[in-house]
Amino acid sequence: MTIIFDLFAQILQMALVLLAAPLLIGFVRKVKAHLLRRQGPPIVQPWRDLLRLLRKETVLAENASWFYRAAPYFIFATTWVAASLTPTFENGLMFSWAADLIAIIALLGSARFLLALAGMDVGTSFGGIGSSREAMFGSLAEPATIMIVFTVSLVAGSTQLSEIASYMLAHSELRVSVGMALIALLIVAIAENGRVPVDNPATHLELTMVHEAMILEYSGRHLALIELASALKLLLYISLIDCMFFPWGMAPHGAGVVEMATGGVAFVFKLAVAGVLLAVFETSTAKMRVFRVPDFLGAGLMLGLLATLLVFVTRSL
Amino acid sequence: MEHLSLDIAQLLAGALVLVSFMLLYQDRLQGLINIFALHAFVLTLSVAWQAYIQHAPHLYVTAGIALIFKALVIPISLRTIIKRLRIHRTVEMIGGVGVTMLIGIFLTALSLVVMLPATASADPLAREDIAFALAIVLLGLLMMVTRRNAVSQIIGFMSLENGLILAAAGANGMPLVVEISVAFSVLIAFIIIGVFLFRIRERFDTVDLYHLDRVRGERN
Amino acid sequence: MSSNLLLISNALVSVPAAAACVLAFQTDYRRSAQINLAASGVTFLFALTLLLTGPENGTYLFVDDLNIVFIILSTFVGFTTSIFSASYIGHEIDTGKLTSANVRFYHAMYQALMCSMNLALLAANIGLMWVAVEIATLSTVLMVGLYRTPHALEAAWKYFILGSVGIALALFGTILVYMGAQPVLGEGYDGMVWTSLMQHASQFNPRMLNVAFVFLMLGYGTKVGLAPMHAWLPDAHAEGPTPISAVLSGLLLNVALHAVLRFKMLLAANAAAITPGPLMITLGLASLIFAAFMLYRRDDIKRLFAYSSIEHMGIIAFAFGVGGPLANFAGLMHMAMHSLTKSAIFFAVGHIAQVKGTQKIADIRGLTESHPALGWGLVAGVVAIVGLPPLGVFMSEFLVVSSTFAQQPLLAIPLVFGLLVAFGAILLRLIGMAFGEATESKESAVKASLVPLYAHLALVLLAGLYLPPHLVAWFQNVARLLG
Amino acid sequence: MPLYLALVCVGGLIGVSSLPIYKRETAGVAELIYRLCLGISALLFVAAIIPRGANALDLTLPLGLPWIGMRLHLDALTAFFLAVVNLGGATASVYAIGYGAHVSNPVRVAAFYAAFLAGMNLVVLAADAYTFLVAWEFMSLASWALVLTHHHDAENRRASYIYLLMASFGALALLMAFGVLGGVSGAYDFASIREAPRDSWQTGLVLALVLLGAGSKAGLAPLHVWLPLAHPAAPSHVSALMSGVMTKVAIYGFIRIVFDLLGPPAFWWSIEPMTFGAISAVIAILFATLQSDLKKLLAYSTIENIGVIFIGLGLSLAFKANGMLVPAAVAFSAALFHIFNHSLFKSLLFFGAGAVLTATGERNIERLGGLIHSMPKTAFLFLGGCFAIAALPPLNGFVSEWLMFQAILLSPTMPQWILKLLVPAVGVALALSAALGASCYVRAYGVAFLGRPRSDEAREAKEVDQWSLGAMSFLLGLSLTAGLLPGFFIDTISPVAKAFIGGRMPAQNEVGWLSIAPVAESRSSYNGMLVFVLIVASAWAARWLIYKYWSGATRRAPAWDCGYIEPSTATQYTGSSFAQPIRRTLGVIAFSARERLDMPLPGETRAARFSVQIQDRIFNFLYLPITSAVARISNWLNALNFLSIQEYLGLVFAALVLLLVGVAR
Repeated sequence: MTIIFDLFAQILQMALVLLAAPLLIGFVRKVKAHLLRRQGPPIVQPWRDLLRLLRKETVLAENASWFYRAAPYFIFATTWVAASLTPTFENGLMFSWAADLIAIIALLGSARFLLALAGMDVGTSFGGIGSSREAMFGSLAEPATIMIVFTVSLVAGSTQLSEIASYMLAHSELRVSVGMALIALLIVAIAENGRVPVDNPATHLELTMVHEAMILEYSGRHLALIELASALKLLLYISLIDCMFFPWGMAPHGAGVVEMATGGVAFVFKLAVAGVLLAVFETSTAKMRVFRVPDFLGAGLMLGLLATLLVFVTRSL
Repeated sequence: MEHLSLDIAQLLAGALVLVSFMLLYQDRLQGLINIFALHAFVLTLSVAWQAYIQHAPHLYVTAGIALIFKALVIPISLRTIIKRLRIHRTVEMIGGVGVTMLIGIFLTALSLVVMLPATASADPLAREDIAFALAIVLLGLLMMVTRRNAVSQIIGFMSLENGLILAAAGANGMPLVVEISVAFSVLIAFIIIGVFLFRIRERFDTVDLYHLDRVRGERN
Repeated sequence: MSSNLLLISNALVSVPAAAACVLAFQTDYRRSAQINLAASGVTFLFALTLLLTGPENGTYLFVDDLNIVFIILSTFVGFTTSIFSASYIGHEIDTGKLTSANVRFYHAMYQALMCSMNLALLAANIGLMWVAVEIATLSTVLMVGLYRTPHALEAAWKYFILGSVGIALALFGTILVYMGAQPVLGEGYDGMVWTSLMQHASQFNPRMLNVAFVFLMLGYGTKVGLAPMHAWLPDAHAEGPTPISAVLSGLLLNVALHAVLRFKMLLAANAAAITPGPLMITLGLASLIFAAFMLYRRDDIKRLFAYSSIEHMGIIAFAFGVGGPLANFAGLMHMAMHSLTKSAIFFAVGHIAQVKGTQKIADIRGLTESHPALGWGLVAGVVAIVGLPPLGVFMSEFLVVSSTFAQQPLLAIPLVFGLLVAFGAILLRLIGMAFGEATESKESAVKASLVPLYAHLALVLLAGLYLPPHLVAWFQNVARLLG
Repeated sequence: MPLYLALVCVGGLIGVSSLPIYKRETAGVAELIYRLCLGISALLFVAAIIPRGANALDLTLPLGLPWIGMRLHLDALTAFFLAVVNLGGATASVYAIGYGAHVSNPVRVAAFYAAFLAGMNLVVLAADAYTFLVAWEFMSLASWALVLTHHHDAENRRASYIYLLMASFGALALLMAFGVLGGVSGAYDFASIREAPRDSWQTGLVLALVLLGAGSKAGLAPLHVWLPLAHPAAPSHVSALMSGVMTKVAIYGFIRIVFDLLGPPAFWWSIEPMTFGAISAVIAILFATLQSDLKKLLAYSTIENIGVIFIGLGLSLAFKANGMLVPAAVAFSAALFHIFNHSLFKSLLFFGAGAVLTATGERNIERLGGLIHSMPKTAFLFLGGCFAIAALPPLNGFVSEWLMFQAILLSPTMPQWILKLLVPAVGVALALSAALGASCYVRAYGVAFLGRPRSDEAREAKEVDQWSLGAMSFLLGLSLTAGLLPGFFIDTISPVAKAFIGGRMPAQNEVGWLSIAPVAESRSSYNGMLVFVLIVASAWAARWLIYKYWSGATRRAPAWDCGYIEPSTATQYTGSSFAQPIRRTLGVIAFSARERLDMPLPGETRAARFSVQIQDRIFNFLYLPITSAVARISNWLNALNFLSIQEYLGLVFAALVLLLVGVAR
C-alpha cells in the first residue's frame, strides 16, 4: 500500500516538475514584463510555444548526424530524471536513493556534455562558440557546485537530498558556512541556467549568445525538448535551493495527502518567490562580458571552498 | 765501522737527491744528459756501497748495469739522438726554475716526513735510503710534469727509475727478482722509447710533445 | 702442492708463451689466426680444469679462489676475442689497413699479452706479478700503435708514458711492502710471497703499509683506469685494433684490479693500517661521475665505450671499497659481467666501424635496419652495460646500490647520480646509432663473426636470471676473503 | 594451482615473444602472436579469478638472486591487478589482430608486445625485490622498444629516450627504497621485508623514494613529462596498454610497498600522494584540454586519472592511520575501482584513436571532423568512452569518482590540522579535474568526430575492421556494466581492501535494488541501473509520445547559421579556438600561455597571424635546468680530454702528493 502511495507520489512529482517548469519560465517573463511596464505574454505562453514546436516539421541541417537527432531526447530525459529525484513538495521520494546530490549534479553534467556536443555537430561557427563557452562555464560551475554539496552534506551528514532536507528542517540555525554555500549556489544557478548577467535567455545577438548559440540549428520537436529541458533545469535549481536551505513546508516521508497538498502549496509559493527575485535581479543588472564570467564563477568556487574549509576546520572544535 | 758505513750510504743517497735537483735546475739538453750520467754514476756508487755493506754480491750486478747502461750507453745514445734531431737548444720550463726548486724542496721534506716514521722499526740503513729514494722518485715525476721536451721527460723518467733502484738496493735482502725486473724494464723502456722517438721523428718535425698533443682525435 | 696443479698453472703461462714464439715466425695470416685461436682455446680449457682441482700453492705460481675467478674469465674472453679477432683482422688485411708483417707482430703480441696476464694473475709473488703487469703493458702499447697513424702513435705514446709512471709507482709500493714485511719475515724470498704476507700481515708496520698502499693504489689504479690516472685509456681503446680494445677493457683492467684487490686484502688484514675502503670509494666515485659526464661529448664510438669502461671500473672499485659480503659479491659479479658485456660491445663495435667505414657516432645511424644482427647485438650489449634487466649487470648494480644505500645512504646518492648521468649519455648515443634512417654502408660484405658477441650476451643474460649455486658459493667465499 | 597456471602463462608469453627468431619471414607471424597473446591473457585472467581461499599462494623458483630465489605470490591484490592487466592485454590483443597489420614492421611490434605483457604480469606476481625490479625494468624496456616502432621520426626517438631515462630514474629510486627495506643483511624477499622493524626516518625515506619510483612510472605530476611523449609514439594497441595498464602496474608497486611492506601507516604518509595526485589531476587535464594531438590528449588525461587514483590512495592511508577502517576501505576501493575503470575506458579511447589513425592517417584533431558520418560505429564507441572518462553517469567513471567524493566527505573527523586543510583542497582539485575532463572530451569528440571534415583524409575515412570494433564494443559493454552494477565489482574488490586495509565496505549485494551505499544508505547511495533505466525509458517515452501525438516529420535543409553558412570547413570552430576560453582563464597560471597577434595595418595585403605559445612550466623549471647543468658540466669537464701528457702526469702527481700528505699526517 505504501509502495503504491510512494509510487504515486513519485509519478506526481515527475508530472509536477514537467508541468511547472515552463510555467515558471512564463511567470518570470511575465514579472519581468511588468517590471518593464509591459503587459507581457500570458504565463502559459511557453507551453503554447512548446506544443507548437512539437507539431511542426523538424528541419535538420544537411550534415547533421544521428547523434544530433538523438541528443535532445537524452538531454531532456537526463534533466527530467534529475528534476524528478529532487524533492519538491514531499521529502523522501520513492527513488530518491537512486541518486544522491552528487549524482544529480553529475546528471546535469551529462546533459550539458550532450548539449555541448550537439552544438558542434553541424559544424557551424556559432555552435562551436556556444559549446566552447558552455564548456568553460561548466568547468568552473561544476566544481563550485560540488563544493557547495560538500558543505551542505557535511553539515547534514549525508549526501541524500531527503536526509539533508530533514536535517535542515530539524536544525534551522544560522551557519556562516551554509550562508556562503547559499550565495555560491545562487551564483552557480544563475550561470548554469544562462540568466543575466551571465547569458541572456532572450537575446539572439550572435556574439553574446551561449545557450542559444548551441541550439541555433535545432528546430521543431528537438528544439521543444531542449527548451523544456532548460526550463526543467531552472526549476531543478530552485528546488535544490529550496530543499537544501529552505525546506519549510515540505511534507515528510510517508505523509498523508493533506501534508502533501500543503507541501505542494509551499513549493508553488517558493517557486513564485524565486521567480520574482530572479526577475527583479535580471532587470536590475546588465549582462557581463564573456571573459568576466570566469571571475564571477570563480567567486562562487572560492566561496564554496571557503565554506567547505570552515566545515572541516570547525568539525573537531 | 757501522756508523761510518751508514754515513757513507747516507752521503751517497743524499748526493743522488742533490743531483736530482741539478737535473731539475738544468735547462739545456746537453747539460741535462751529462747530469743524468752523473746521476747514474752516483747511483752506481750507492748500489755498490750497499752491496759491500750488505754482503750481497748480486747488487754488484745491479750496480754494473747502472754504470754501463745508464751512465754510459744511454747518455751517449741520447746525445747522438739530439744531435741528429738538431735540438741542442734551451729547454723550456713551466712555472720557472725558482718555483720548481721550491716544490722540489717541499717534496723532499714530504718524503722524509712520510718515510721516517713509517720505517721506525726498520734497519736504520734502509730508513734513510728509502726516504731519499722516495724523494728521488717524486723529483723525477716533478721533472716529467714540468718539462715539455720528450728527451727531458725520458730523463725524468729514468731518474725516477734510479730512485726505485736505490730503494730496491736499500731494502735488505730483497730477492734478485727485483733487480732483474728493474734492469729488464729499463732496457725495454729504452728500446721502446727509442722506437717511438724514431717513429715520431718520421711524422713530426720535432720530438716536442707539444706538437704531438695537437693531433689528438676528437678535438672539435 | 700437487704436481698436476702446477702443470696446469704452468701450462696457462707456457702455452701462450710458446704460441707467441711460433706466431712470431708465421707469415700466413690465416694460419696464424688459426694458431692464435687454437692456443687461446687450449689455454681456456686448461683454465677450466682449475675448477676441478682446488686452490694450491707453488713456488712461483699459485691458485686460490680469488684468482680462479679472474683466470677463467680472462682466458674465456681471450678465447672469444681470438675468434672475433680472426674475422676482424681478416677484413683489415683485405682492405689493406694492415700488412701481413703487422699481423704477424699482432698475433705474437696477442699471445704474449695473454701469457703475461695469466702470469700476473697466477703469480705467487708480488715481484713476479709486477713484472707480468709490466710486460702486459708493454705488449699492449705495441698493439695500440699497430696502425702507425699519427693518432695511433700518439695514443700509444701517451699510454706508454702514463703506464710506465704507473708501473714505476707500483714498483715503489711493492718495495715498500717488502720492507714492511722484512722485519717480520726476515730477508729473502718469503717477504714477497702472497701466502706468507697474508699470514703475517697483522704484524707488519702499519704506517709502511699505508704509504705502500698509496703507491700501489695509484700505480695499479693507473692500469685500472681510475679517474685522475685514466687519461691513457680512451685513446688507447679508440686507436688500437678493436680486438685489443676488447681485451683492454675486458681483461687488462681486471688484471690490474686483481692486483689492487690483493693489496687491499693485505691492508684489511692489518688492523692498525688505514682502511683502504674510503680511498677506493673516492677514486671509484670520481671515476664514475667524471666518466659519466665525459660520455656526453664523445663523438667516437670506441671512445664512448672506453669512457664507459672507466665508469664501470669506478663502480667496481666503489663496490669493493664499500666492502662487506654483499658489496664484494656485487663487485666480483660486476667485474665479470662488465668484462663479458664490454668485450661483446667491442665485438659489435669493431664490425660496425668496419661496415660503416667510420668510428664517428654521427655517421652511424639506423643499424637495426641496415645490419639487424649487429645492430640488435649492440642494442642488447648497451642495454646490458647500462644495467637494465634481465641482464647480469643489473644484478650487480642492484646489489651495489641497495647494499650501499642500506649502509651509507649518503654514498649511494652520488653513485646513483653517476649511474643515471651515464645512462642518459649512452642511451642517447645508442638511440642515435641503432635507430632512425640507416646511413650508407661503406662495406656491405663484412663477414662478421657474431658467435662471440651473442655467446657473451647469452652468458650475461643467463647470469641475470640464474646463477648456478656452485658459482654463488664460490663468489661468496671470495667475497668473504676480500673482507 | 592458479599461481602455476600464471607462471606457465608468463613463460608462454616470453616464448611467444621469441617466436620471430624461428619464423622470421613468414607472413602472418604477427597475427599468430596476437592470437596466442589473446589466449594466454585469457588464461591468466582465469588464473586471477579462480577462487584461491583466503591465503596467498607462494612459490619459489631457483632463479634470480641466488640466496633468495625468484619468489612469486598470488594474493588478493595481485589477483586484482592480474585481472586488470590481462583484461587489458586480451582486449588489446583482439584489437591488434585487426590493427596490427597496419603498423610498420608488424612482427617486431608483435614480439615486443608479447614481452611487454609478460613483464607486466611478472611485476604483479613478483614477491621479492629483485624479481620485482627485473620485471619492472623489463616492462619498461619492452615498451621502450615499442615506443621506438616508428623510429624514423626524430620526435619518437626523443620520446623513447626521455622515456627510458625516466623509467631508469624511477627504477633506481625503487632500488634504493628496497635497499632500505631489505636492510644491511640483504633480505629482499617480501616476507622478510614485511617482518623487519624500521625507524621512522627509514619509512619516510622509503615513502619518498617509492613515490619517485612508482610515481615516475605512473606519470605523477612533476615526473610525468615522458608520458605524453612516449604513450602516443607507440602503436595504438600498445598506447592503450601503456596508458591503461602499465600505469596501473606502477600503482600496484606503490600499493604493494606502501600498504603492504612498509607496515602500519602514519598520517603524514598521506600528504605526499594526495598533494601530488591533486596537482597531477588539475595540471594534466588542463594540458589535455589544449592538445590537438588526439593520442597526446589521451595520454595527458591518463596523468589526470593517475592523480585521481593517488588521491584515493592517499585518503585511504590517512583514514587507516587514524584507525577509520571503513572510510579507508571506501577510499581504497574507490582507487581500485577507478584503476579498473580507467583501464577499460582508456584502452577503449586509445583503440578509437588508433581506428581514426588507421582510417585517416591523422592524429591531429584539427585535421579531422565529421568522422561520425564515415565511421559511425567507431564514433558511437568513442562517444561511450568519452562519457565514461568524463565521469558522467550512468557510466563507470562516475561511480569511482562518486566513491572518491564520498570518501572525502567522511574525512572531517580526522584530527590532524594539515589534513583538514589539505583534504578540501584536494576535493576542489578532484571536482575541477572532473569538470575540466568533461570539457576536454567535449572538445576532443566534438572536433574530431562531429562537424564537417577538415581534410580529405577525414572525408574519405572508412570504418575499421571487425576485430577492432569487437574489442572496443567489449570494453564499452564492460564499462556500462561496471557503471550499472557497481555493487558487484565493489564486492569483488572487497577482499583486497579487507587484506590491505583491515576493514571493508558493507557488502553491496545486501543493499536493495542493486544500489551501492558506501557506508550506510541514509548517508549516500547511488543506483546506476535505475538512473539508466529511467533515462532510457523517459527518452524513449518522449520520442514515442511525440511521434504518436505530434509530428515525426523531418526535412533536410542547409544549415542555418544565422543566415549564411560558409562552405569552407575552415570556418568551423577548431580545437584551439574551442580551448581558448579555458586557455585564457586558467592557462596563464598553469602553463604561461602567450598569445601573439600579428595584425596587418589597414591597407596592407598580408594575412593576419595569430599564434599561441604554450610552455610546460614544470618542464621549464625542473627539467631544463637539469639538462643544461649536465651539458654545462660535461662541456666544462670535457676540457680534461685534451690535456697534454704533462698535464695528465701532473694530475697523477698531484693525487700522489695529496695522498702522501694525507698518509703523513
